[in-house]
Amino acid sequence: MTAITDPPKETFRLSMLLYDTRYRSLTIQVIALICFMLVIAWLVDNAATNLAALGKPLSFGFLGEIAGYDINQRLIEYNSQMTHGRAALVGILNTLLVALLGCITATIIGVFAGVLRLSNNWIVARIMSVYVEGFRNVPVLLWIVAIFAVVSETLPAPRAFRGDDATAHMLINDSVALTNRGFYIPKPIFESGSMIVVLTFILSIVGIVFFRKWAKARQEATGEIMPVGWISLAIFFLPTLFMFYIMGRPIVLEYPELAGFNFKGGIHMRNSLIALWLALSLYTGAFIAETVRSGIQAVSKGQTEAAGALGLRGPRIMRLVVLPQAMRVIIPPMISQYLNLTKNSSLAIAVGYMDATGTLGGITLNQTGREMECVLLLMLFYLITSLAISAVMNWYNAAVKLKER
Amino acid sequence: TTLEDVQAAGVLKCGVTTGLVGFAAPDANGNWEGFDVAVCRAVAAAVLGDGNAVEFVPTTGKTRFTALASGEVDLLARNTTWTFSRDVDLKFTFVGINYYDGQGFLVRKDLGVSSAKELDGATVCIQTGTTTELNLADFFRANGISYEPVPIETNAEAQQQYLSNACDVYTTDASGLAATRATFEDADAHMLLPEIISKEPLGPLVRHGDEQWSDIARWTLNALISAEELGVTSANLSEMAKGTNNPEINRLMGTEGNLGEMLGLEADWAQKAIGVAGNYGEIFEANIGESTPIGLARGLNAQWTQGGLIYSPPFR
Amino acid sequence: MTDLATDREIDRSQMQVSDKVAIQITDMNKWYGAFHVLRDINLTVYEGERIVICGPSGSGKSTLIRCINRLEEHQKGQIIVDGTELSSDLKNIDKIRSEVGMCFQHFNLFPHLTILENCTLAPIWVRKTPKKEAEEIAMHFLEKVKIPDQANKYPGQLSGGQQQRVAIARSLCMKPRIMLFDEPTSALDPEMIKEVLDTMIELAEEGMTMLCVTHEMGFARQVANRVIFMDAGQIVEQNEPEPFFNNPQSDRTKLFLSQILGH
Amino acid sequence: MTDLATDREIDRSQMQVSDKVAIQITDMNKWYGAFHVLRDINLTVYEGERIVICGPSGSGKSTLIRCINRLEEHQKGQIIVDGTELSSDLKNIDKIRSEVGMCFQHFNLFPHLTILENCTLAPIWVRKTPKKEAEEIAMHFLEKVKIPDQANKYPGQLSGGQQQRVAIARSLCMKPRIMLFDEPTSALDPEMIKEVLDTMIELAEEGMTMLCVTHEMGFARQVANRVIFMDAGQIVEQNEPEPFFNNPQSDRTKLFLSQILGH
Amino acid sequence: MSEMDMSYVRTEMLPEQEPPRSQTGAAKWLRENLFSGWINTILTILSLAFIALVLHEFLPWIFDSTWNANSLSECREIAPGACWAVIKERWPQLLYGFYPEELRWRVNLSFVLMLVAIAPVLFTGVPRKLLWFTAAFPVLGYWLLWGGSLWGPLMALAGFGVGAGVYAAIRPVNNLAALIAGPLAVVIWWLAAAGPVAGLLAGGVPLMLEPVPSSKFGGFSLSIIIGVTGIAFSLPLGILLALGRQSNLFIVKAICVGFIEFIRGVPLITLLFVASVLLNYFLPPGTSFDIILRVVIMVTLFASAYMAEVVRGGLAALPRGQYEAADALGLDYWKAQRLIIMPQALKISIPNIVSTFIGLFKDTTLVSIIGLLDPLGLSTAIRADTNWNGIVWELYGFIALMFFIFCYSMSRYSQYLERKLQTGHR
Ligand SMILES: Nc1ncnc2c1ncn2[C@@H]1O[C@H](COP(=O)(O)OP(=O)(O)OP(=O)(O)O)[C@@H](O)[C@H]1O
Ligand SMILES: Nc1ncnc2c1ncn2[C@@H]1O[C@H](COP(=O)(O)OP(=O)(O)OP(=O)(O)O)[C@@H](O)[C@H]1O
Ligand SMILES: [Mg+2]
Ligand SMILES: [Mg+2]
Repeated sequence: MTAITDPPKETFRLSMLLYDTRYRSLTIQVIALICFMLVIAWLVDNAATNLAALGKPLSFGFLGEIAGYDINQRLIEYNSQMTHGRAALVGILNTLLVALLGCITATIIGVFAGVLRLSNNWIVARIMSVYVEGFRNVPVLLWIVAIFAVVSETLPAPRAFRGDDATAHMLINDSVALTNRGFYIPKPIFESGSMIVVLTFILSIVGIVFFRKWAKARQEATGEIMPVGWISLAIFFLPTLFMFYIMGRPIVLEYPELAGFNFKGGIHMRNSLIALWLALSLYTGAFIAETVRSGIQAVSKGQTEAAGALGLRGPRIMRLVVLPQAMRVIIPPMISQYLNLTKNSSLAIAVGYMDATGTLGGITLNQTGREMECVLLLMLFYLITSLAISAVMNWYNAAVKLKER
Repeated sequence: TTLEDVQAAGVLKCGVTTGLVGFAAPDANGNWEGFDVAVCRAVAAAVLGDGNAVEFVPTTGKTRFTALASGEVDLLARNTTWTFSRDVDLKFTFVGINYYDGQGFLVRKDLGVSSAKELDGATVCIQTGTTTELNLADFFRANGISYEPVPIETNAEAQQQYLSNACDVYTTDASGLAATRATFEDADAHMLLPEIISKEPLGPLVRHGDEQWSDIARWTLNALISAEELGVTSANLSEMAKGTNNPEINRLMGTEGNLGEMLGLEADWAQKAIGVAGNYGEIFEANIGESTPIGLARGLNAQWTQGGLIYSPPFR
Repeated sequence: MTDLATDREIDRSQMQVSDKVAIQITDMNKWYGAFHVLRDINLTVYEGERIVICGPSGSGKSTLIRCINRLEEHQKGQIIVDGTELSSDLKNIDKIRSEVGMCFQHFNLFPHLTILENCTLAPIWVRKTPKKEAEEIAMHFLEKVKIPDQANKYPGQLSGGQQQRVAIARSLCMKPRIMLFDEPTSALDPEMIKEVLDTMIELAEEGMTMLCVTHEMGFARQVANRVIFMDAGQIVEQNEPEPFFNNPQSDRTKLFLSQILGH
Repeated sequence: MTDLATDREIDRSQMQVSDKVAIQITDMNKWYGAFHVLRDINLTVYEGERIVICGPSGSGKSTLIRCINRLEEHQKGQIIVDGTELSSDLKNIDKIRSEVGMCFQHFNLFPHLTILENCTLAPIWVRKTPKKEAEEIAMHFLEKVKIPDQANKYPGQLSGGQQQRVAIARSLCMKPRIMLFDEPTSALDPEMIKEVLDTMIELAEEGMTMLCVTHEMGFARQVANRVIFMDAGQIVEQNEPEPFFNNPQSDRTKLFLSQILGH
Repeated sequence: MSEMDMSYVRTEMLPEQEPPRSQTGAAKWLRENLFSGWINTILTILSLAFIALVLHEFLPWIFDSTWNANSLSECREIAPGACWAVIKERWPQLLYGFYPEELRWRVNLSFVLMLVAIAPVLFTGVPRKLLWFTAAFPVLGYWLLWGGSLWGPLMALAGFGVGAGVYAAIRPVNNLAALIAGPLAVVIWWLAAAGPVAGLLAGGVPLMLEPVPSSKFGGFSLSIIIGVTGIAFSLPLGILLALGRQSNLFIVKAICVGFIEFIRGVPLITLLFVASVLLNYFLPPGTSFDIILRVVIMVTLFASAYMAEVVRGGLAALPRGQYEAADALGLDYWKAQRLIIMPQALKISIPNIVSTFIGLFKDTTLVSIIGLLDPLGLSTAIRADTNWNGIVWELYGFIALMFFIFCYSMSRYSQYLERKLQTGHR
């Protein structure tokens, strides 16, 4: 046996920075950091120099200046004498509005189309394939402008509703007007006493929650299964309706009426909103349809068969076995579709919908010439929105992860 | 300097709109045509001797100033309103005015409106990215009436919205309105309201800081205007170039004096500029004048001698 | 073939076959499109019988089993289960399905539910058993298949053999009178096959009526009181295990047995 | 346990053990996070030795093997391979890796390369051997593992046993002085196990220093000149095969052997 | 029970029978696919009505149309339907932009060559040698499209060769120095030497093509140029980002994650705003470069973030054993990546890369918002022509159709690949 001598203790040598795994990673990171900082510093320095040369150093003071332009759709109080900051806020809210509406309808459309695409009705399945492929393979911007054009060209103008020989008529008992300037729908006006009705409504919702809990407990105890859906539906409507009549109909609808150039009263959903909403929903819906289809297909046929063999029936198999499994597959890509929809809503600019890109990144940018600040703020807003949505997604993913060995 | 850069490149980079009837649009062969385009070509001819040595850069309302400031274009001829802040704050030099415009309103005749003040509650299509929104807001505010603004990015879209009756009124510069109206199938069913709610002097502009370059642009434009005033047309240009007994024409043609040299150009620079498409009046007539489908009358844009505002400082 | 089950003493006398008919199939035919999968099947199964079905791949064994609880539809002939005829009447189908349990080759457990929930799902929603009671029943059968301690795990956390035993327990929770098995062991490793076969043998001992598609000949010898050999969609031969294995009549059966046993 | 290797006469006298140290492990400790996987490992391997490591699952056998060629980092103690200490110095690591070959349980062949390319990859890129020469070497070793005719196929086209033999050949192409095997046969079917063990026995005969984690006790008996038993991250017992199997000292070893042999 | 004789042997086999009527033929198909149950029947009738309605609306418009006219008003006089004359007059523009007519063969040629260049990437049957052509194609394509001297782009490419040469030369002496000198040499070459050398060489052998300025580019060729360069250049960048994201070096990982999440978190349009109005601010005063180039840079950055995620997916699909085997054989990190990991990871990722490309190609329409004349931008310009003022559907329809054909065939291709990989892999 040869004796093993201790190897000499190492002293630090420069080459260890490169060859010693312990220092090597440190070296690389420090170099990366330095390079990164240098690049950032270079960019910032250039920007500062350039902006200074143009005489407009980075400053967000313009947000406090008078905007001077009007915005047609505003969810909060706004007029042309308010500030650019306020205008940006109006735009941001408009973005969130169309994103929210879009996500809801895209989900509905997508789920329908996805399920119908799996339908055993050949024609329906084919129509849905055409819809899905058609929308997925044509740019969304084209859809937005095209649908905008459809809405404004095919629907009648308000003037067509006028006079005795009107060529267009309002729908549903003269309460809804579909015009090429948008849709006018009745608006609820809350009069005195309406609080009670609203309260009843809220209570019914609470009631539904409790009823469901009770029904579940009862089922667990006695095994009896109640028609929870129908009863919930009844609780949802009946007490409120009852209260509504008891209180002497305190909520009245303000109907849109033709006055002057336009309809007045009611809620006006502008055609830019409608076109954008529709285009985004249909476009994203096509993607969601694919997600839904593959999600349902991901649940193997054996699961349905096993449930059937146990004696479960169609809708219950869907609710208890297929959907819970499909959801895990469907939800994550669906949320990233929501993300895409939100980002695509920035194309509102093509149809004059005054979202964040239209106000902050559009007119404000043009009027003030503050490109740097406006674009930065715009990016920041979208970034925060996206991160918030992905946070929800990550949370969901973690929550439903299948347990495996 | 810009002049040297342009001469070295052999081509003038000129910013225009992405498409506005009569002012700038590409034809089927990709040749740009229009009133603004003619200014670009004239400057190119003056500087490079060739009216086709222009690279047209389509710009939007948002990108136009950046394009000019960053040197992406050497000259911006994109019906841009000369305002204080653009001149002073954004640091551009407007070299003159090639079209006196003002914001107007286009409506259908059967709307039964004869004045903009009767537009209470109307839906108004606006082309964004210009001074239009501000003027509009001010006008309606000042008159205490309400309106519903519909902002649209491009003229083509706005026109479509107006025609399909999605808005009652279309507002933009009156020249644009007239041009748009002219292309309607039933142009007679539409009219411009009498109110012009703003001054919109449109002109080409260059960057601050290169006086030689701004002088070239300014005096090329002036040469076109003077040519009309002095009766120099594309038809009689070669004749005039031989020399006349009007010393101002001679100076313009470069047969007398050394104006070209002072600009750093050749003596016949103005001749070449005028040679591209004729004088100001000819350009006007060819692109937007009454003989074209656009059919704009000279109006304010007539020579000062004809009661208009078009006026060139003397060449001397 | 593995003969893993043979180390266990089976008390055949326990397994009583009554003369009540459990399943009666008469002249049943089935087509997939133009393909004739099952031809003139005639089969009577008495209560308490344990029938093993074997035959080459594609001979229609699975299809036959699946027709019995209407996972597939037959086009001609009659299937009567426990006195109820299988037709497209939904009520009959429901009735039959709650009386017939089925185990699949790939277990088909519900991965999003725990073992216990897998077992209580059908009793709660089909039989309308109160939850507590359903859980007790489930635990009872889980004990029977020897995995009560896994009750709160998810299927993904179990081995294949354990999963198949859960699948059996899940079917048993519906207290079926007839159990169908479609190659319950063919997706399993040898050690796990033994676990599952043991469980099935126990069931057989208790007198459960069973139809089992399997190639475990050891199991067939040990528990079946009839072996059915199918080929090309027909029942070619049936007999008690001993004569079936030792003295097959049909040439096809001989060929099949020589392949499967000689291997 | 399969004893597939025993039908071959081994000439043990051929397998010479020198007194030069190949691997010296002193007081080595390793943690995964807070989990102490290897505790105070002391092991000296002489050149030409064939060592079999066994022990219950999770006892740290793989981890020990992987520490020797630095696929895992140890936190305390010393590992000296062929006179070079394993430290975080990249040069030493490179040196050791080119002297130590390793075979994995799942072969880990590169599926996008042919068998020949798999074998020549490291010689060409690490040893900078000319391609032609590398191919000659590769063919030599492929012949040795008896699959020269598969050289131009892709790993996916080979059976498990063939793949494992390719993996061995691939390691040999780097002309390592020490070979490490981590359960090389446990992912294989019984017939294939034999092929691979035969190859390993041949290697052993040629005097290759080998460390092998395996539960093939027949193999251990036949070729090992030392068997090491590990449990809970420690070396519990080591001895020559005969005394190890026939007369284990520690209770844990006895328990383990009874399970693994009696089963 | 034993008294019952259960034994039974079939003596002769039953023949296969014709299925009952209800099991075959059109009737069965109709019943199963269209009229199985009343819900289905209603759906079928509704669908048929819908199809009839759509066809009734569109067929006359599409076919009662005019192909020969010089302006919209002329069209309207001839036929009430679509005015395809605009397409007939403007399709070269929609395809090539303002690219000079007599030079369009260069665009065609470069697209054909592009197909040749991507063939070895997409199809495994193509000889591997073609990959060299793929590597050289960016230079060739650039030269064909923009014209000018071939030496410029060639010298830029040569920079990599110079870098590699310097690295190889110094490496035997000192590894550290080589690592620094290599990249440095590339930069120095590009900044100082490439131009003059190119000039010198051009003096000798001109290799000139008539230059075409960026402003002449437009239409679908512009979309394809932006899309293809975006993808091509984002691939290496995406690989680096993906590796960075997987790396255990904290700072590198943080930078990569930050970059990827930032890009994926903002809409492309804001990045295009950056390209059109901000990018110049971030460069040294006085630099100004082509808007198309700027857009391509932003699009490349945009695509690279998505590409990084795609590649990461491919990396995640690789078993750990591959890394370990590479390690055990003594391959270093970069060699392992290049020889073992990337070839496999990229192959798995190809379907997703194709999907990313489709998305990117569709997104190129957004450049119309910043004033580039892609097909959609051109449609605005065409409508500004006095002759075609007011035309809408014909242009949109044509553009949509072109995009559909392109994207649909790509997506079919990627589905085919996915299927092929599913069965063919391992
Ligand atoms: N849904 C179906 N559509 C058409 N043909 C089918 C269908 N299911 C099964 N078949 C065919 O019917 C025949 C019988 O199938 P079955 O699954 O009953 O065979 P099997 O005897 O169970 O075979 P294995 O031992 O392989 O499970 C096979 O030829 C099969 O291809
Ligand atoms: N990357 C890791 N991180 C944390 N713990 C690990 C890791 N790898 C292995 N372990 C743990 O270290 C212990 C020893 O693992 P090792 O793989 O060495 O066991 P083994 O003896 O090879 O077992 P087997 O016979 O199952 O292969 C085990 O408890 C294992 O759970
Ligand atoms: Mg079967
Ligand atoms: Mg191990």
